[in-house]
Amino acid sequence: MTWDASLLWQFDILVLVMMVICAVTALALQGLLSSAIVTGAYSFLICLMWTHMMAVDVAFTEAAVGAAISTVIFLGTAQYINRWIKKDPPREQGIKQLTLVIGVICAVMMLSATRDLPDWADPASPASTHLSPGYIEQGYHETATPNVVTAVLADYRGYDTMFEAVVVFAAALVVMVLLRRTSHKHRKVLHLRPKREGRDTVLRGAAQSIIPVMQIFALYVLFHGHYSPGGGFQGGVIFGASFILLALCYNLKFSMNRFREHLVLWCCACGVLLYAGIGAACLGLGWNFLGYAALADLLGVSGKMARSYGILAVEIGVGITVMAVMVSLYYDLASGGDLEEGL
Amino acid sequence: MMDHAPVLMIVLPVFASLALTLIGPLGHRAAYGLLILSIAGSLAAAMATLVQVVQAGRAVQYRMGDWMPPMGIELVIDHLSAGVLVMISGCALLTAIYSMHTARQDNPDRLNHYYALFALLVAGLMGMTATGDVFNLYVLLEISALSSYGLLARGKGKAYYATFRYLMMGTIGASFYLLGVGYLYIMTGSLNMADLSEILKQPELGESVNVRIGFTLIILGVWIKMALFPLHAWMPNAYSRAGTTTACLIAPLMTKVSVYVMLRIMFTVFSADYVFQQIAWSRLVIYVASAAAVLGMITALSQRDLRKMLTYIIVAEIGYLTGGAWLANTAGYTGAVYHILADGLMTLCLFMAVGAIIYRTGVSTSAAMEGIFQRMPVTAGVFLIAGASVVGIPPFCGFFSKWYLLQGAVQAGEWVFVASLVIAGLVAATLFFRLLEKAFFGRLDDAVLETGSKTSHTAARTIRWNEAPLTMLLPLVLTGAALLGLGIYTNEVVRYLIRWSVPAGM
Amino acid sequence: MDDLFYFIISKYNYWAAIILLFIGLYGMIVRNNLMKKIIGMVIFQTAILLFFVSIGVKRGATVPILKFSPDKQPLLDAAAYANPLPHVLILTAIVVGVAVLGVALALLQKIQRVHGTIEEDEILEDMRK
Amino acid sequence: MFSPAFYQAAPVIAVCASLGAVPLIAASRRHPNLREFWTFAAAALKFSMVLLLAGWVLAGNVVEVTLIQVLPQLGIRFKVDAFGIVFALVSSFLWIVAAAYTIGYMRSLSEHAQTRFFICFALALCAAIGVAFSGNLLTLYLFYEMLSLSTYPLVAHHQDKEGRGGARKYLTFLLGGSVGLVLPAMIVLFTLVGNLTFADNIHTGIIPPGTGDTLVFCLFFACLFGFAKNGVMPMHAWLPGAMVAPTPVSALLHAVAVVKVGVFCTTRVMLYVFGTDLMDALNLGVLTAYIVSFTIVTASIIAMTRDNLKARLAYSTISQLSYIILGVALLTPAAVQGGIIHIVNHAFAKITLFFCAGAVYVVTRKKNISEMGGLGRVMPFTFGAFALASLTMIGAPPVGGFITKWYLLKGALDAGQLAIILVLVASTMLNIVYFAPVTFQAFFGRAPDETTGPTEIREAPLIMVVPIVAAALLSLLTGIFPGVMMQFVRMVIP
Repeated sequence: MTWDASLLWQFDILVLVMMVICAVTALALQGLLSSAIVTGAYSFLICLMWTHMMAVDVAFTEAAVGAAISTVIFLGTAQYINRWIKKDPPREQGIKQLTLVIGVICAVMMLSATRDLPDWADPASPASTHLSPGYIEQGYHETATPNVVTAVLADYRGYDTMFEAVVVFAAALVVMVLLRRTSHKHRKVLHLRPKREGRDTVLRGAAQSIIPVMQIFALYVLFHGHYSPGGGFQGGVIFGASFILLALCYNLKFSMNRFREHLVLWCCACGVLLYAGIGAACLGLGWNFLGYAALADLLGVSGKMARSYGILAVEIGVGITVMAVMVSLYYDLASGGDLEEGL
Repeated sequence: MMDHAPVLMIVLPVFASLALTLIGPLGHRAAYGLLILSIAGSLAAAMATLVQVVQAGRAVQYRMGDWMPPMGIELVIDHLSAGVLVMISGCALLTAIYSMHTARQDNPDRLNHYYALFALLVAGLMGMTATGDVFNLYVLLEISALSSYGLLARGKGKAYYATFRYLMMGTIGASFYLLGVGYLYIMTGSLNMADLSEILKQPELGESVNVRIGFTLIILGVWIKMALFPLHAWMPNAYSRAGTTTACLIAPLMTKVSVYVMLRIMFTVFSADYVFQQIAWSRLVIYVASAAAVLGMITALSQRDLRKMLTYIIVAEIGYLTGGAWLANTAGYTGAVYHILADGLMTLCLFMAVGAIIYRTGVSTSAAMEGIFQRMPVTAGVFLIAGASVVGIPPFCGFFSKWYLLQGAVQAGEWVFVASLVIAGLVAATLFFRLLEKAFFGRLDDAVLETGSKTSHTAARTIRWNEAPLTMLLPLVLTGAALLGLGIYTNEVVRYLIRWSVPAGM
Repeated sequence: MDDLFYFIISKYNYWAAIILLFIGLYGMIVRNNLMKKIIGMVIFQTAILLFFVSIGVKRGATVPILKFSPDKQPLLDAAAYANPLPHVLILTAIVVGVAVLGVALALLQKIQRVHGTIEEDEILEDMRK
Repeated sequence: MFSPAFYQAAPVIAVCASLGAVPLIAASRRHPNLREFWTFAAAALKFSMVLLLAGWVLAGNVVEVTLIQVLPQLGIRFKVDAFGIVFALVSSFLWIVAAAYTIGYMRSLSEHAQTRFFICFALALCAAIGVAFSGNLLTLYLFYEMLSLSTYPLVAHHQDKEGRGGARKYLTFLLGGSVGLVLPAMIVLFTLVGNLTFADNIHTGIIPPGTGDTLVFCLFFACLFGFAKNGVMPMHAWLPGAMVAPTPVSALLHAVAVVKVGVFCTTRVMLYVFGTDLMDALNLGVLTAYIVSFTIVTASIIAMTRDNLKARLAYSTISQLSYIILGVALLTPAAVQGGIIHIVNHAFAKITLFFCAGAVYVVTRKKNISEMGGLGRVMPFTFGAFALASLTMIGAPPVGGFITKWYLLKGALDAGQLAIILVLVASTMLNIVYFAPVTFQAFFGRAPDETTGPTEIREAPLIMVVPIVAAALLSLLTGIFPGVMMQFVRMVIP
């Protein structure tokens, strides 16, 4: 039993302890704004953890989605709710203790059961030996995509990914249907959102210089997903974040003039449509759904290159959808649905 | 096209929902037509698959992107899932036709977004039923869950909090499922159901405590999603506060599909002897199920609000289904699977009838039933049929599922379950009898009472005929007919569909 | 001693995941404030994701992006790369998570509008009225 | 004279005749005469079918048809044998009589919702014949439930408070018995035996040998009390309550169709599922005999205390029904024959009695016996028929009831049950005590108040008198020529 020091366990344990602390704090704090911030910190810590676990794509996504977007929509919501929570009422206490006890028991059981789990980072564990070698060894020959994660995501398990795009699309739709409902009486609305006169120029200048870079970087992440960490999600989220930044530094109207609501919704649908359309096209060409190899004769390339191009195309679709959905979520949640004024 | 039917029945609604979002304000007629068209297409595809499966006598497989499982994702449609798929798309189609008036009533604005979510929900449920991959099942579970949150939250003001609780419980359930999948993955390294069951046959995995934890987590998650008795608290408010169309769509299908998932996990991923020999819970689960059946019905009896009453009836029916599945014999399994189809239809029928009554009377308490036989005879008739089916009166399908369940319970010697089934049946009889009595006698206010005997001969009340519109009546009558048809052709259903899917080791 | 050390080293990830899981679950079920419930939900989900990613780690393996030898040949040694499959699943799960989060927050805003509070007990009182 | 294939179809036609009439009746609800015509047509068709089948069965054949296979080894199955024919003949014939009477009654009282009334009437008859011809327990159960449901609107016809109370009690007892007791028993039986087809003779039964005694006991009593229509105490309470229904309903359904269906089901199960051998071996027969004897006596005593005529008739029905079960339970050939033949005798007599009660009500709006003094002098036919019918109840010659009593006593002697003989004698005395005064009052008593003197009270309308007299004469004929029916009975048990 030798231990490979390449995994800095001291570092891991440090981060994990900090994560636990963050989690407890986020739940314990009385102020909702602060607990939202702490949750963001928690996300960043888990990004560190994942980077260190060689899961760069995941860390990338978590950084963009979990740390950035989640925090922003948390803060956006915090404008419309009571920011300070009151102590839990006494009647809850009994249930609290009961839940606590049950939870602790289950936790102890599961903790003790980890004894039989395969050792962490054990190359001989079934998970590492059963399927994944197949992906790593054949993936390049079959899809010409060095980034195995991208290959698996968009091709081997492309069906999952399509529905993943559908999930975010559905989320945007639900949020819109919920908040943008025309006929509701604004009873007991809290408007804690700041007035936007006299925005300081520093922010605007920063935005002006950062946003173009962000967008170019987003496109790079999207199109270079075959060879480097990244892909549809990450690119899409970053691109969407650029618009959110615009709205933050100027104001909601400013960014909505550049990216109107119905266009946003249209993009949400179009991205998924692109993805599913490609799948259906393959089906029309006599292959199975999402069998990109069908595109080979269409594009006049070999089967594996066709798959590579197919991956790129669906990644673009995912990118468009995710970008639009993030923007749409921000628009609706940060403005409380009236699209008057954002965070 | 024929061999692409498995995927078509899932993606057609997806395309429909996209189109519904894109075409924007083409008016509700277009949206309505588009929705019906897509779901009818998916029903046709499901029928085609069913025919394929029955003719071939084995499961139909469809490889996504031409990847060999377990590397890629595959759809596996066997006799069990084919039947459930037809049930889902059929119920969805009927609801879609039914929704013409009620959907517009509940959604003055954004009707086509509402319909888009409707289609997404159907797609999610179909996908859950058709898939052969445990993680893919999770994704589709979330799709159906998300769209159902959206649909349910379209209800009246109190619906928001109810939906929030549903969201919390639903997320817990789904996450438990996901964690369970994680445990299975770490122990086996696979996600494909067939592959998993192959690997799980190894004896050392059979003993492994972590596999057991995985199984427990998955089953627990599914139980939360299907609102088994102690975990059902989220359901009644969420369903009873929803709009009529939403209730008609979600109430019959969500819980039934969760039950289907439970059967899949129990008997396809794991095996009968793993579940019943190595996990020795059956007795306990059957007690829980019996409690669910009895308490659910009794709570239903104590409800004023019609929809809430029906929701508690669902809780009881879930008890029937769970008990049947855990009886560990063929009759019980047959009863459970047959009851998935039967109860789907019954619940749909009841919710549609109640929806029609509420649509006409505007009252949602049981007072709405008064004098229904005179005012809405057709609706009342169908309601009577559905009620008789729930009580278990031949020749409606409810009787036969109860027949199989009781037979299984007697064979397994589970007298508690027998008793609970009988008691639940009696309570249900009381419940529907009270409603139908109201419907038959109307209000007997004192003006009639004190002159009761004299007026009795000329008591012909002239209540005006006020039947529901045709688009609501047609699906209603069709469902009622389906209840009868399914009952009469029980033997065929059992012989051509259910017998094939009885797991080995029973 | 060395065994114990090795045992801790080879399991602490799972422990952290399970502890976080139950912290999140506790927040979801017990906290009275709906916002706190949502935060608990986020923690709960990320704990599961952490568990999944821990599955994919391999000692001495690097990120699952193929390296190329000078003559443009990819080096295809499975042991050299981390297991990509959990990463894919988690990508999906993260996005699902943010979708659910968005819906939950939207509901939260509506609840504030309708009931004027996001404390569970006050909402229940408001509904009883 | 017809091909056997025809006889295969005949029972189906007989059952579905009234079913087919339902849409026609519903369609012609605007034209009462047409509507009544359909009723009669269906009744005639049904009766002729049953008559043909009777001839065919008499020739020694048994018709067996399986319609649809709803479950493996279990289908909707018809079987026409002598036992079924006896009941089918009675009920299908009495439908015609009752239909005529009903029309008179409903029209002269201008009742509401007559169409619904006739529809449910037809459905109920369909169910009754279905029970008579059913070939296995499932079919029996199916039609039994159908009868319960289709008679509910009839009992609740008036849609007033007491109607609701009576109907509620009615359905509670019937559904409670069938869903709560018979259904589980049936399923246990199915798991024991593997099918539910009735045995071919009354001896063997279908219960496999070696079944636990306790289980058999439970099953048996589940069936005895589960078929609550048979009015065995304590499951009798619905019967008086259901008398709120219009008199034709009480007449046909609660004197003939419903209660007889209950008794028929009980005896069918006793004879063709458990079989006399098994009942003998476990002494189930004796036990049942004592249970029903208790019912007989108690019901008769209660009947004496009732002043409302229909209520008194109801309690007499309860006790008379138990005669039938008593006969079968004694298990000796003579007793069984007596029991079965009493189905016929009691049917004719009791329908006459109810018709008379209805006629009196139509003419005088009087329900209580104490008010009926002197009516016999103005309504001679009605009360003459009443007297004749009450003789049957009492069991005096020359009417049919005498035959019953004779066979029952003979059977009891064969069985050596002296207690039972005492019960029979006692109940006869009681019958005299509570039937004789009615007739006496009517003919010799004086009207309570002369204001509504006999002057303006006439005999009931013709369309009611004719059925009354017909039914009364029939009950006389069954007494004088018992052979007609007895030959069927002898085919059941020689």
